[in-house]
Amino acid sequence: MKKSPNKKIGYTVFILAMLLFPALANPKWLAIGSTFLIFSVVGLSEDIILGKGGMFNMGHALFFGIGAYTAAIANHTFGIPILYAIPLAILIPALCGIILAGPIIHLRGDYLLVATIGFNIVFLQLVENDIFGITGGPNGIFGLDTPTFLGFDLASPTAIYYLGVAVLLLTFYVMANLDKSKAGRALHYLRLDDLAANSIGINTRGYKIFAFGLGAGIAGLAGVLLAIQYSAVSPEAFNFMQSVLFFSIVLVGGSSLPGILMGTFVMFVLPEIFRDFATWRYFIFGFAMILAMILRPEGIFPARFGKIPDYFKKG
Amino acid sequence: MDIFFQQLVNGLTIGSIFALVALGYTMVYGIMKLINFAHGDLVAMSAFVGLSVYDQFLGGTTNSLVAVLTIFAATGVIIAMAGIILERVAYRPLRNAPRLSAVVSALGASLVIQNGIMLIWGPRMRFFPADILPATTWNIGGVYISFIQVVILVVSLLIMAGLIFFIDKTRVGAAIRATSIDHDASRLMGIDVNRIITLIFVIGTFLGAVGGLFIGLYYRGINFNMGWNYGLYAFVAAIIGGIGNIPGAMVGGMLLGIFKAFIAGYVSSTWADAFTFTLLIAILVVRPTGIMGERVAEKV
Amino acid sequence: MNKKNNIMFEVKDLEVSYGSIKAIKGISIQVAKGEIVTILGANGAGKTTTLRTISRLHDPNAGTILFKGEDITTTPAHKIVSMGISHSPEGRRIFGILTVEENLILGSYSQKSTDKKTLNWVYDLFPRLAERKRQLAGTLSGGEQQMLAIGRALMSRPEMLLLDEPSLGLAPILVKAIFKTVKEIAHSGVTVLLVEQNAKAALKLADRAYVLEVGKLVLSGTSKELLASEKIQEAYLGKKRK
Amino acid sequence: MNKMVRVITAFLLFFALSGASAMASDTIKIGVQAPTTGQYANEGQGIDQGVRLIAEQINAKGGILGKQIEIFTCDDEGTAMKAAICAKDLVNKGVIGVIGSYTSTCAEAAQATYYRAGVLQTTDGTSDTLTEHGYWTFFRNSFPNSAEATYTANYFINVKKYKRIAIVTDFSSYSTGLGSSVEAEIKKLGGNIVYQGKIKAGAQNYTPVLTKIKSKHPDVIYFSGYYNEAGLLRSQQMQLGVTADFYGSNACDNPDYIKLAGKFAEGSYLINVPSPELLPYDLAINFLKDYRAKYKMDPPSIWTLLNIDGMRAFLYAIEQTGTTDTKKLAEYLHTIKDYPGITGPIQWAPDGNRTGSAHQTYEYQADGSKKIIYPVVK
Repeated sequence: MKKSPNKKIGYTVFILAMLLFPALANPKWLAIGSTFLIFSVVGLSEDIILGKGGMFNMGHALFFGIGAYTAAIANHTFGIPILYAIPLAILIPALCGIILAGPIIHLRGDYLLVATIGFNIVFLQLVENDIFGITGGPNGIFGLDTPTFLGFDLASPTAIYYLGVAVLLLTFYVMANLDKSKAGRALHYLRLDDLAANSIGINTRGYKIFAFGLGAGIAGLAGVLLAIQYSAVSPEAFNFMQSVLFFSIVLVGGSSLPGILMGTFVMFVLPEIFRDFATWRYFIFGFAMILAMILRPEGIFPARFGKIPDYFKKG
Repeated sequence: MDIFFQQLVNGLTIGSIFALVALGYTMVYGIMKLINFAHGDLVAMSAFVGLSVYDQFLGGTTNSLVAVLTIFAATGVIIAMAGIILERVAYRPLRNAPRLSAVVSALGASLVIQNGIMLIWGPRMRFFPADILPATTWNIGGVYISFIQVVILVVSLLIMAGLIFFIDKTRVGAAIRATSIDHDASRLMGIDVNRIITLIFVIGTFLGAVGGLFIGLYYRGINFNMGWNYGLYAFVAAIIGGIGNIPGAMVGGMLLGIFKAFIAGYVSSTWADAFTFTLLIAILVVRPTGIMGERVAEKV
Repeated sequence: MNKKNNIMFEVKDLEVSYGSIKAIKGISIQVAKGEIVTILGANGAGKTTTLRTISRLHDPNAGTILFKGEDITTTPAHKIVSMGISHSPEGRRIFGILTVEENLILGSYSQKSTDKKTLNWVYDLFPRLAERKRQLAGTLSGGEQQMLAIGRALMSRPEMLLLDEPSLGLAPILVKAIFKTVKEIAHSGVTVLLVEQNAKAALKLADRAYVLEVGKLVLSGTSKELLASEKIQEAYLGKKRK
Repeated sequence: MNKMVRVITAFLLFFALSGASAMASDTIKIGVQAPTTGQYANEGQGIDQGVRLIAEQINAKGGILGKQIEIFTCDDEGTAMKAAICAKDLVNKGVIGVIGSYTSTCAEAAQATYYRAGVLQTTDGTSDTLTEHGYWTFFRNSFPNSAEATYTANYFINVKKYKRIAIVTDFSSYSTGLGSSVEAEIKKLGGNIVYQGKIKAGAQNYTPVLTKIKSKHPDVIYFSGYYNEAGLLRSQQMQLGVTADFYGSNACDNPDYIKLAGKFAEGSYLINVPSPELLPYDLAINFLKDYRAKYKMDPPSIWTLLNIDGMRAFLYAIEQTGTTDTKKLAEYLHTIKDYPGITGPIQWAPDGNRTGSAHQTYEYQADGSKKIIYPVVK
């Protein structure tokens, strides 16, 4: 990806704004800002599967949840400090992504969508039934240890915010490298035309599973942040509706870095801003989703690598 | 053994409702390749509309065939109109957009309808009066079958038989099948594809409305957010039967109802959802196009 | 151009684009009643787009389409067939999971009911279809599917038939048979506008021809003239320059 | 200009605008954390309305310590994550005490935040886990599940002498918590449990579970869960010809239960602390009268009144100590004895549990009213 000077300025201003934000915001908005960062990371990881890989994954909260629960269980049941649990909370979701994607990856669009919804629902029931007595059942796990790092309380609102910034930047970095890598190009081709990609010798199945694994791992990392932010995990934070949210973030925003950030802003922060409208909020929000898709069917900031002819995108 | 048959009756009753709702999904998918996520919410809405029709115009009328028919007719018309509006507003403008945009639009429409129900009828559970239909229950060798269960089964089967006849044996039915295979080729035959799509939404939402009213009459308590639940299960039923496949949706609905009843009855109610969705995934892995095969044209 | 005074169908200055790509850059075509006219050109020349635009599956950017003196440029696609233009599309586009007869009956959807006489006429033209009328169309062989596509288009009793690449992917013997039937159809009074890559066969069949290259008309004339033209021989008939 | 820059400007504007709203003012701020929308909207709105009624009455008399009471309501929608956000939101608004939430799950999800901020919390949540943390900010205004479980088990085994007991719960923390406590207590007394299973709240169709239960021939079905499911279970139970007695736990106590169960409500039972209309105290009678006058309806259930009692105790402590320092208020609250509440005398154990128990068993009558059948009123 070539960066125009404008784009460079854009990213610099954005990163500066992100860094300065805690100075401006009151605690409530700082908390929302942190969740915004976490959801952006999840949105980006969903983009690897849905946007870049072209696989209709509507169960992404599953991997987010596995990451959060891994960290929570490691801390709560086994007494491992949350920060040390991070590698596990990336590896386990990534493995789950690879194992679960294996048998369903050949499914066409909507069938894959339904299968991933299915995984999400099965996961939720496992957690709600307190499987192995470690998930805390319907309540979830409360009162996780607050991690400290070099003497800083990482669960303080400002610390969790900057932790979010760090993870978001890390994810940016991973995504930028992915775009340049062989895997990124392979994903690009196979999304354009699966059969053609296969016939020119791209191992489509392997790369699709890779995309699931990578996306799941990043989502797992974001899950740890959520667990730290709330000092708690709870089943309904990872239910199917949450997967719908991540799915919509990618599509409303568009499959690009600014797109995902915009998508997260529109799908998560705006409803928080209009919280006071309580009962009307989601009614209007639904209309906004329809309108957004009619006006910008490819998202607010669509992907811009290469021109994709229209006839590729249907079906 | 009576327990077995009781579970069968339970399963067939809820299965009929799943089947009615699944037909709406499968028909819309067949024609537009779109998962109409708002369908379940229209089903929920029909229960509320039906209740309002009863309260406003028929208050106190009980056990009357006329009253019941009025509820079904009025609700059917209102919900079918809502279906037409849904298609015009949320789906038609996206007909040529990428597939996933329409999915998001459908999710948005679902939010609109669900919260619209809440704004109009409130967030509390509402109740169908118990005496719209006779509360008769028969005990056949230890198997309890209520009047409403018989009504649900018989009416559902009649409606589905009628639908199959319409689709398979009439000119318009053939046009519907043709449109679900190939829009452009259908246009070349002189078929007004927009009109067929509108017709599909009318039929699909009408069937959903019948399902929604059955939910209200059978379970009596209705909630603004109950549509998702029925929608999801009905959609699973449509997938099991092979999406786009009309008899498949019916069989899928019935099978899902019976499967859920037997799982809850013989295995574990605690794990019912996990079993259901594991079964769904297993079916997809083994037979990616559902057990009866999909009726959707391959991409050309 | 003996029938020129009797123009039935006319395309004037047609321009069509897909997104930002211009597929047709201003072409004009005339067809007289009873004629067989063919449009020749390589892959991507815009032949199919021209036919699809006539059937209104595509919107033109500019230009007019006249049929029997009536402007049909903005007529919706599903009304074109009842005006007398029927289109057997590229790739046949038969309804694979419907039976052969159901396909044919759909061909007469624009009529209020299916005319038995027309059905028998189509079965006479293509006896193979009669043998297989209860079979699912998807199970037919390529040649049979092509017959079905043409037969289906005839079911609406069209005055003009648009034929898109009927020879595509067929064995030479089948191509011959199909073209023979097309001639028969034309003799029965149906005007034919044929799009073909198989220039030799098409020119033998047609009265006149147009040649398209990347969206532009480069040549037109009677079949005889074109068959004799060196350019055509070189580009489309595979003959080396001497 | 780059699009990115425009996006950022928009971000900053939004945050800046929403930032500067929290200002110090001279009121006593009380938060309400309740599910005013969603599945339990009915109960959540009851709590909110009740709290606002009390605040209005006190403000009309000149407030407390010369200050007016200001109420902030946050809708937790009955979900734990929303509750966590609500907790932060209310703390940021500067409340000194929070009334709510209705469900144990939401109360628990918010608990740690209130504790860290030193904000008092009073909830009707009955889950035993609520008091396990020993937060000094926490005051339960209802009686814990363990108390109800002991009562229920004793009543089933020693009074009714049931031989075959079926226990049904849903997936919520309240329901599974109470269900397993009852199960443990029954086993302790040597009772025989023939079935236990979970139903999914909101699923409506419970006939498969009930048919399974039928095959176990229980003489009693106990459901620890919420009123909607209880009503459906009861009516489907009767339609299936299952003749066992039906008992609902405290959260089944809601008029909607009767509407759903219809004519089958008659003869079913409920175990709970007294319902509003059965409270003998003048305070209760007056409160109900005022509530009716203002809102033209009855409070949805006893839970509204229990929460109101929590609020009244908080205000009483402020009045008595003359301070809004929550640490001092908490200390004072732990010392009060037999403070006259709407729902009976109030005192708190050091862990925040309301001590005592007032559980009773009711039988629904044909007219939808409830009759106390145990303990026998003298």
